[in-house]
Amino acid sequence: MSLEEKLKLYRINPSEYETIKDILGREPQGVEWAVFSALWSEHCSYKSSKVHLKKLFSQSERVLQSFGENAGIVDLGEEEKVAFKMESHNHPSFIEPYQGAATGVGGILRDIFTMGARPMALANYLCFGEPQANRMKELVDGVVRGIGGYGNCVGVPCLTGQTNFHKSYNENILVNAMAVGLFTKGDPICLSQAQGVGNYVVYVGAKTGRDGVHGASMASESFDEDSESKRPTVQIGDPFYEKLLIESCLEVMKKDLVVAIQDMGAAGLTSSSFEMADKGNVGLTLNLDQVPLRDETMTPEEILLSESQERMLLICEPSRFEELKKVFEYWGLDAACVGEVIEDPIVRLIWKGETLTEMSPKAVVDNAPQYNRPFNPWQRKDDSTFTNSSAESENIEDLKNILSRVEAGTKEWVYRQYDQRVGASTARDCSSPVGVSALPSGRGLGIVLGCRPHVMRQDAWIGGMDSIAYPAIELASKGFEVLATTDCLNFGNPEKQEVMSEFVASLDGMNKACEAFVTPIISGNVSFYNETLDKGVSPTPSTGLVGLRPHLKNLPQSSFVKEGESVLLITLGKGLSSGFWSEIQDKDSKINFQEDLSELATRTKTLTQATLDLPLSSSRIVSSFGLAYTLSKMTFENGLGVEIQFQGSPFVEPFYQVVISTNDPEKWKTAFKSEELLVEEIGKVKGSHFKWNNVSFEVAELKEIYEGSWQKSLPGI
Amino acid sequence: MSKVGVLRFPGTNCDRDIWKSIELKGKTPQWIWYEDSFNEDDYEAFLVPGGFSYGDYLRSGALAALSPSMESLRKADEKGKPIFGICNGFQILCEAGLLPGALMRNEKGRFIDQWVDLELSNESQWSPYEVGKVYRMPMAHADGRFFINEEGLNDLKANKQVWLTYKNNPNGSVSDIAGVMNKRGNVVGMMPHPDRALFDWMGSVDGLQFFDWKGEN
Amino acid sequence: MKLALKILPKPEVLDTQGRAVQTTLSTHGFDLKECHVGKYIVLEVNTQDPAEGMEMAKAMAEKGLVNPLIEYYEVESL
Amino acid sequence: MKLALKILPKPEVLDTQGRAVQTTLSTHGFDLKECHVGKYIVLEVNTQDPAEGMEMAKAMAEKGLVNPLIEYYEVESL
Ligand SMILES: Nc1ncnc2c1ncn2[C@@H]1O[C@H](COP(=O)(O)OP(=O)(O)O)[C@@H](O)[C@H]1O
Ligand SMILES: [Mg+2]
Repeated sequence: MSLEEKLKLYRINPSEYETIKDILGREPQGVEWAVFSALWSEHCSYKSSKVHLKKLFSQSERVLQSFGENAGIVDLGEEEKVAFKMESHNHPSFIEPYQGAATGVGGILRDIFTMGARPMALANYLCFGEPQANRMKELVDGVVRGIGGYGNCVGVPCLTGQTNFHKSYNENILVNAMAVGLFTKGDPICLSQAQGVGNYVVYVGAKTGRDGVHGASMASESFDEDSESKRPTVQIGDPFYEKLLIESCLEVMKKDLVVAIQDMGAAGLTSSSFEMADKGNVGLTLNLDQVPLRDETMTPEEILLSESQERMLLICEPSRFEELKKVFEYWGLDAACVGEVIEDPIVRLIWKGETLTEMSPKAVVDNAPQYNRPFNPWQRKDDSTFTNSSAESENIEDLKNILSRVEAGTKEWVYRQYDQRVGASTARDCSSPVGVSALPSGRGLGIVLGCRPHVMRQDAWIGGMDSIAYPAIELASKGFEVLATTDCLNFGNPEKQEVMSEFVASLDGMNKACEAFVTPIISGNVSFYNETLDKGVSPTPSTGLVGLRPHLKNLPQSSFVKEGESVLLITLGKGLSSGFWSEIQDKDSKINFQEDLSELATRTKTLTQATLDLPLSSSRIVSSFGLAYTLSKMTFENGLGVEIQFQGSPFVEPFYQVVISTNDPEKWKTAFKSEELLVEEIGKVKGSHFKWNNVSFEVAELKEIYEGSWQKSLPGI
Repeated sequence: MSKVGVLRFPGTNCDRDIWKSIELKGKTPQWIWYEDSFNEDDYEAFLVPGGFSYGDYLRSGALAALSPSMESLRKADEKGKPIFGICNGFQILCEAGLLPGALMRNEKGRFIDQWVDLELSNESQWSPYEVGKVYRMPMAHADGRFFINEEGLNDLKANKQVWLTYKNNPNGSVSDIAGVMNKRGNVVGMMPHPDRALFDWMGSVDGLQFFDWKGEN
Repeated sequence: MKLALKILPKPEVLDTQGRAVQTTLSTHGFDLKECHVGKYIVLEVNTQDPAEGMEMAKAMAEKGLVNPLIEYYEVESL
Repeated sequence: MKLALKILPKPEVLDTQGRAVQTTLSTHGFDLKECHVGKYIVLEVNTQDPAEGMEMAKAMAEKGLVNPLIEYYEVESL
């Protein structure tokens, strides 16, 4: 193979090749190519994003573990902690939707229980193309079945999600999965630093096959016409095996039998072994011939790069090995000793007694390339003349057209296929804007996902800010104090200046909002190269926010519950977007957000406290498609109508307002000085009609449209 | 006080939920691992929890039904001990022949998580006992379509072995059957989850009534 | 030697998978009079004797690979 | 005429069902060198011509009954 071909196969560019030669003092040989290819891939090295990620707000009093480990950890007090993280599986899901999405769920769960936390909740953020686009029905069906197939089987409930549709995802769907795990009293936190010279390196879980060889470097490239021929063997997830792995790993951790542990994710054994050695400042020997194989003809290189699922690498003291092995045997899994911790800080790869190479993990990991790719300073698109009164008049009759669209209609088809209650701790399922799990202490843990791609398309900075502020306010509207955030930054090709500019701008928007709302980003994932044939996806920095509520009493509903109650509109900020409906109609995009974020955050805190203290039946943030759409959704569940008097556009989208219903509006109105919160009474829960000023619709009719939108757009699935 | 045996198989995932349900009723649960035979007299009653034993591979419940613990459970049945299978536990009891019929893929071919109303059709040895009363709780399964051939169905009805029926059949089960019992009424099984309807914050407390049995100490 | 079990839903059982496949195929212009979806299980046993292999396959089917309430089967030697 | 598709996971792809079935059978004294679980789909098509029937079955397999990324198949005429 010529050098050029080699560089192409291993996706190493010429300047990186020069660095490799400097590190080694010679040409790379044999498996060294594979090691560099894997560890220096965008996916493993974050080479295009690291300089920017370093700036993220990532600490608070509650944060026990931030970036750098498999997942971040937050202290909830009362001897409870949660670990959580979000990850993308976009390319594999586009190739094979069922397995791609399923293994995405499997991977994120391993990140959580590797730390010693028992997985307690899942969430998923999905972006599909237009329903009529090529393969789209198959993709929607496969992805949702895959997520359900895996999550249901391992027994972790799905508590929330978001499903978007837009043409920019026609050739590149996004599948992001988030997992949350719980530590209760006495559960140890386990890390991935290899330690203790002479300790065993132990391989547990499924046998290694050729699955996904070269997968990590593939995820670091755009799709092109010959992607087809580059396809690695599809990784198959086995949730049954994962369940056994969860139980056995948690047991050995609790019995204190492991010194360090790391799942084998992208770039499999290579990245887990090098990272464990690097973090622990020690070396490892790895006898590749002792790795349990599914196919005995595999080469050392394939073993190093395999992305077979449901495997873990751990470090164990020799004297505890038999006990550890017994635990795995009880659960029907094998544990094989494949190496040893050594003092020399090198990873020695051995094949049938022969040393293939010795490499310093520090040299490989710390010298991974870092690019400060060119970007432009962001020009905000704010139009200060754009206010609710200047907004183009909208026709309330359009409400029916909006409700009939797949973007606005019910997503029940999706979440009905997910077990939302296994674990017997679900207080609010996917039908609620905030998923809520009951903690053993009796408190509530709230989970909500953020990022509205249509706002991102309007302005990347505001969109990034909104990815944090919007879910934070959703949590507040249910009485949750926001704790921390995870993210999954899905963008196109970072080598394009406009993509990088959007990346930097949205990260800055997110970061500012995180600081203001005090919700540090404690874990996350970057997925670049979401583009096909030169066309990139909408910039999509999805987020997952977690909040805490002191108790589950009077947790507000999200629909009207009682005839005669008052409907109040609470304004937290004055910003405004022309909105999703305007975009769908191809109208000019208008946006205006000139808020002081710290004031917005203060008002949000006031709201959180009010939802706990004041009489409250239901609450909802004014969402995409605006106030009238939001209010109409509150009528469906119980078939209770509403009469609204409101002078303003029905479908523009405020940054931010919240609607509540209460039996005691006076308490709300008198509780705040207007600079704290602006509270207006806009109507009453009444009858069986949705009445907007003088225009009236039957709730039953609107509901039918809302519930029929999925089948209308995606018939037959 | 005597113990309630909770059977666990590789892939069982509602085991801890059942444990909590039993404790909530002031009883003492104890694990029974699939590889272990046991003495049926050590336990007062048995629960087979839901989940995905063996990943639902081959047929839901089929591989678990072959476990050594199930041989002991058969002996417990011969002695008339109360045995209750929920969801995958119901599937396992059917596959093992401790309950009549089979549970097949839902009519629409998909997993369904939703709330259901169940009517108690006949009294078994397992509570509740009030025939005609309706209970609300969640269900979550892909293979919950109860099937039995015509002759078998006639027998079930004649012997009053239909335990629970759906008010709105969600999955195509014959005669809306959500739960059945054996002839003696000591073995019962149901697809929906009483273990997920125990507290107000769960949305219903009706499930609490499903963890008692006749002749309890 | 290798054998296979062909397992199909009994005629009196509603074969929902078969029905779904038939419907999908018909939207693609394939007209089927009938369609059934079952299982195909390949077993490689430790014998070369066809009769013994057949016995083993049957024993496994009866041990639980097949549920006679809803399925019937046939053994094929490969 | 009737035909059948025998669909199996590709050899290089992990067969999760086969693995679980094999393990369980082995604890019951059935020692298998290999075990794979696939699908068996019976199709009754509107033709009596074997060659045409075969073509139709293949077309259906390729239209979506078989996922070529993870499965392979064979047509059998019944
Ligand atoms: N992929 C998904 N997984 C789980 N739940 C989802 C998913 N997509 C949407 N949902 C749920 O569907 C409900 C409706 O979603 P959406 O239309 O975005 O409105 P909302 O403003 O209420 O979040 C939400 O409660 C959301 O959690
Ligand atoms: Mg939402």
